[in-house]
Amino acid sequence: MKRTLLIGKETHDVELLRQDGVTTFLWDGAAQAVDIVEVEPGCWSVILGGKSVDVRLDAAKNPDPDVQGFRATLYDEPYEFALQDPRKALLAAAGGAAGSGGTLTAPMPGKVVKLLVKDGDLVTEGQPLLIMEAMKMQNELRASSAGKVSKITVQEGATVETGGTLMILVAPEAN
Amino acid sequence: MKRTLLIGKETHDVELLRQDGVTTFLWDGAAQAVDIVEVEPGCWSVILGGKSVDVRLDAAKNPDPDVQGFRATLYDEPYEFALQDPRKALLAAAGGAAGSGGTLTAPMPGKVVKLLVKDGDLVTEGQPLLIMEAMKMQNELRASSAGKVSKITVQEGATVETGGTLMILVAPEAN
Amino acid sequence: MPVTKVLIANRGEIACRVIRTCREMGIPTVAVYSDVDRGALHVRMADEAYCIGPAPARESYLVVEKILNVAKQSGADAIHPGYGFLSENAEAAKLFEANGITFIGPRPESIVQMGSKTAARVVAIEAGCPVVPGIQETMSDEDLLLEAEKMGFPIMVKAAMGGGGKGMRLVKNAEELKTGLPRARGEALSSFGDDSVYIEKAIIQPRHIEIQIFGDQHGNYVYLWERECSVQRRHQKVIEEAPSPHVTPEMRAAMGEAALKVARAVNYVGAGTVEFLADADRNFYFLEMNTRLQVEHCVTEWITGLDLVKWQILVARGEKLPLTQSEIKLNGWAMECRIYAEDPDKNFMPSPGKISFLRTPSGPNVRDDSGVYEGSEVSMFYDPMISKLSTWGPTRLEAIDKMRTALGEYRIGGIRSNVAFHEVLMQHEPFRSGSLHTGMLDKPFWKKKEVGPNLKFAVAAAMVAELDDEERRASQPVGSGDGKPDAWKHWGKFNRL
Amino acid sequence: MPVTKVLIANRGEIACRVIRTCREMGIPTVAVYSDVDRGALHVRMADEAYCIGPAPARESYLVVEKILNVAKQSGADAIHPGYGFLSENAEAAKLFEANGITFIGPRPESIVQMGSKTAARVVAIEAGCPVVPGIQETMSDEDLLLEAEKMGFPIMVKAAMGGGGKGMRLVKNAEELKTGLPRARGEALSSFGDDSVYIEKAIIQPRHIEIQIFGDQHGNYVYLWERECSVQRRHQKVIEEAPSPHVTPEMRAAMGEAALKVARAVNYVGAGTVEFLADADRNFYFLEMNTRLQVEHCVTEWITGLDLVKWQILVARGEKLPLTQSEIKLNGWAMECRIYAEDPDKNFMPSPGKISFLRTPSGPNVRDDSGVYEGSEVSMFYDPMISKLSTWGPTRLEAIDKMRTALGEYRIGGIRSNVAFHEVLMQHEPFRSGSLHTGMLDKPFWKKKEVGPNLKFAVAAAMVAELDDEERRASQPVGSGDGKPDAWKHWGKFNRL
Repeated sequence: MKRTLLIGKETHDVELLRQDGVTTFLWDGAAQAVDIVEVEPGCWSVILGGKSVDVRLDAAKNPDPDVQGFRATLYDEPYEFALQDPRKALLAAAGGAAGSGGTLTAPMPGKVVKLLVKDGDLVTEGQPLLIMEAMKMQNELRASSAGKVSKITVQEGATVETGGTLMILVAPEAN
Repeated sequence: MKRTLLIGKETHDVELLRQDGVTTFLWDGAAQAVDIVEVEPGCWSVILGGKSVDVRLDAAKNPDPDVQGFRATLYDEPYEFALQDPRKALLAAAGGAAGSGGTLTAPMPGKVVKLLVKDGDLVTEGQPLLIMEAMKMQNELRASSAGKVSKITVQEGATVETGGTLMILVAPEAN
Repeated sequence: MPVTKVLIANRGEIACRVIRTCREMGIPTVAVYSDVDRGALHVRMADEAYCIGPAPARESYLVVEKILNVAKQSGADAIHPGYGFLSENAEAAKLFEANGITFIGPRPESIVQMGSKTAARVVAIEAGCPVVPGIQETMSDEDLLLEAEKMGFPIMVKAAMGGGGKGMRLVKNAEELKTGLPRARGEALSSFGDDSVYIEKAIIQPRHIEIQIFGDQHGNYVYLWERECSVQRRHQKVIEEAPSPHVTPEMRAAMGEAALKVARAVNYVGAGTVEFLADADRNFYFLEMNTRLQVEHCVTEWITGLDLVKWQILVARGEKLPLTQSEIKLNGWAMECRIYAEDPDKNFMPSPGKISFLRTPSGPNVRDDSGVYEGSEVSMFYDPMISKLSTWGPTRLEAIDKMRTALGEYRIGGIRSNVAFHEVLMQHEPFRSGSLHTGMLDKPFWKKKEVGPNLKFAVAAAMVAELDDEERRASQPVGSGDGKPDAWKHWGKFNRL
Repeated sequence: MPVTKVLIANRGEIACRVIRTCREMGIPTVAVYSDVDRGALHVRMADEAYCIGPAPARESYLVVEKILNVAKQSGADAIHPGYGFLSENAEAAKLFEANGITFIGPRPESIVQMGSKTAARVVAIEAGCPVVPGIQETMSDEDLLLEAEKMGFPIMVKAAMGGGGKGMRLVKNAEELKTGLPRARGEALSSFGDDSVYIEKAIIQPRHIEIQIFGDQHGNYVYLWERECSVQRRHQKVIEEAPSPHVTPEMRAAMGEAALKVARAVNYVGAGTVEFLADADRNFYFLEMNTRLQVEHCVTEWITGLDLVKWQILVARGEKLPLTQSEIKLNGWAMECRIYAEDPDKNFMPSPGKISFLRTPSGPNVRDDSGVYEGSEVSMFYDPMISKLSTWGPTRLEAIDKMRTALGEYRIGGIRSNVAFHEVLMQHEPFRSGSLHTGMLDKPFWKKKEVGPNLKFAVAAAMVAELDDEERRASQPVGSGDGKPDAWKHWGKFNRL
């Protein structure tokens, strides 16, 4: 099955053909023989042109439900790759992309130690918004751009998970 | 659920009761609190009376299909334990046990290098019957008791799996 | 005093480390654990294990009475505190001893004398050991500001009862001091239960070099050479090595003797570390004394061939130090990388979670001191250090290249770790040349490796193969399988038809 | 000669071992593999990997032309043969050199001179090195019988081209010799492609002690002390250590000098081992010379702090030996246990199969040289050794107790291993006291540990919990799960309703 590969802003057409014990990988139309074996659950040993590469795949959440995301780990460094069924890509292109709001989310699980702003405050880029504690280290979370605090969704002392919403900022123009 | 534990020739009635977060193990009617957690797939950490024991369970084939066999590994040594549903045990006791014949089976995968006897030969206990090679070592397989070779089921050069039948011996009386 | 059954009042890698030596010596071990640590490696490794309460350390690992009760219940006659937690708690040590239980550590009085950094400075000055210019006592924010102005910026703010870099920060001007003090006090309070801080003149591009010392109950002392721990981030040691590339034989002897002066001044018994700052001219200044085993003791073990935990137990038993100063070897070079559950791509934020995959390096001259296993949880409640990887080589560069190789074999899945960061560091020229200072990581140099075309190709092929396999399986009716259980295919949950 | 890319003409742990040193030295590596080894660890670790044919070694790892072709194809300019396979094949070494590829091993002439054990005896005798009384040449079964009668039983039958104990047997009388000769020839043929055997007078309760030597291309020689390998089963080494508890400093120097006499006599270059038998009176007799790296080189690495694979590469490059005799250290004591896939409960029969679970020990002074991983297959086609576990201690007993502790952490599932057997050995009094001889394992002393009531109780509880969980899951409708995939429950297949 043909798929579209997304690596950052790159896209490539890819397809794996298995025939008569030979596996061929098509990359934007160019064919190359690969020898590919799942050696451990989620761990693939790939030999191509003699090079031996060990790839570990972890599923990664992709904001687009039609895109299959994987976090590939190469020598203990993760890289995000995503694959898309090209038919779905066409459909997706027809719709509009929702703009992402200024939501401050928790970068790790931890405890909210102190809120440094309150609802309605105007904040400048880089201004500290709240202090989180995890593993005995206190970390300041700062505003990524100027804006207005539209809603604070946590209280001091609250325990939050990774990705949990902490507060919502709106652009000053939206005021 | 109550079960019967078989360890070699020992049998015990055992049952695990989980109630209100407390786990109690019944062993021949005597109750003891245990803290038991599956820490890795098939690996259980058991704490009883303060002692911490790591148990790894591998399913083991039991000749009786009504008996659930496990090979428990304690500090890298395997021990065979089996559990039986007591209702089934009653049924089984009503039937007759089949006598096991003098079948010589392969103790490991390997190649039959040489047959040292032929159909109809009378053999004495400990007499070498054939030579198998595995991993470059040649091993003699010997008769566990005196008897007559009733059927040889492999040829020289054949590759066999663990447990594969090599030859069948009958008791001399059966002659 | 007998040491026939040891309770380890700690968790993680150091608890496992102590268990290993006890097992080697034939001494049974008792673990304690908080609710979230029920499945932790130290619980599984120990002969006995007892729960001591909820996850927060102050409700479990820091509750002296609970530890004492477990010791009594299990019949342990000695307690090894590891590092952190109760290791420098003189009251705990006193209580254990009062109950007839040997505390494997220094006498409580020594802990007290060295426990307050300001008091320790006074001891060092009186013992004739050089110290960094600074104040001798804790004070209010206002007084600290006045003293700082007198001393001149930059200055260091430090927790009086602290250690391990927590609550410590470099402050370049009065404004920073004002905003930094409350935060430093907050961290000090939450980490050490005491919000006292003090200030010292900051040394420019200092090197952190420390001396491992040992004393016994018979007045004998030795120093087991130095360790350099200058590679730090946020005042936390990241890489340690022994010996130090900065130290000459003369400086080594001078530092060793200075360290023993401090140890003798407090009648020190057991393993201790005297920390110094050194400048480019090889002047060195007493910083503090850690009255416990250090995280980085492994590198000293590599170059001396000694087991420091074993020595701690021998000394606690009342035996004499096994060797005299002239019998102690300095053989080759050792490196240690602290493997943290943290995300180099997100400014090294902690990355707790379940370790879904773990392969640790081995082979010649590689040592991994781990507190985790595949399937275990890195909890947000404790330190994010999951392992210490150490290597040895005849020379410094050989130890570094061995470390680079070992890091390349390390695989940790499910959470992020700093393994790849360490790999980059091992190839960082200032590090390789030995030009270390405590601020060397302040300017970020970490950059993810580029994925070349071949690697992209390989990853893409693996991804496509994985999805093709999944879809093939999903399109087969349930139970029609090839006898191969789908069980181990942990991707199943991502099937989308 | 340049060594800029190394092809490793081997598999298993030794291939991984060589890859590690190459990586440390920054040298890219090329693996070769047979069909069944596609997923083997060495294939995954190497930078490049090429298939060289079907599983049987004589159709893959032993086919010189295939190896040569891969070297040419990949641009490798050096070949490391490991041990076994082509490591002592002079023709292969010649062919590689003729094609401009450096053979990381001795000159082909040295291999030839030492390759026939009978010829090697002559060299040793002429060089002034003591030898075991025996015949100097191979002969027919009839002539061997006559010679044996003259020499007097017991005698040893050995493969002329052999090594590693294969084809070797102790024979107590003429009858045993008659029945044993065909089998010895058969094994010799299948292992070494040559059925020549010879006989030697058997030494009673001999100790196997060997000297590690090194030579360079400039005529320099050193010996890296001895190893004792007396703990054997079926003439296969099971445990090795360095130094030997039997060897005094005088004996060490005498053996070292005797070994160098043999090395010099054949202008030896690279790593080699001169094996001796020693009797209770510390007489020693030349046995053979192994013209390659030995399995047990790790224990020498522990006590000298040297990397023997690195030295091999340096010497192959034409460099001088890095150290002179007086610079070589002998530091502490090292033990090595060979971890085999074999079943101690079935007379140590090989136990090939899939390794379903694997946890290897680590911590201070523990080294595991493994060629496998969790999920890999131990094939029936090759040697059943899956790993070498080695430990170090300042003294012999400390190294033994460290080994006991490390073995206690080793977990291998899916196949049987001899880990528990080694654990028993580490507590076996004759072993601990150092009273070793090559027949010490002939009388079986291995006995499985008894399972006490507490352990029985714990195992039973785990089993019941496992079955209860399974039945609970089985009784739930499919898809009603708690979000936790059943995937990882590898017991699922044993569900019975």
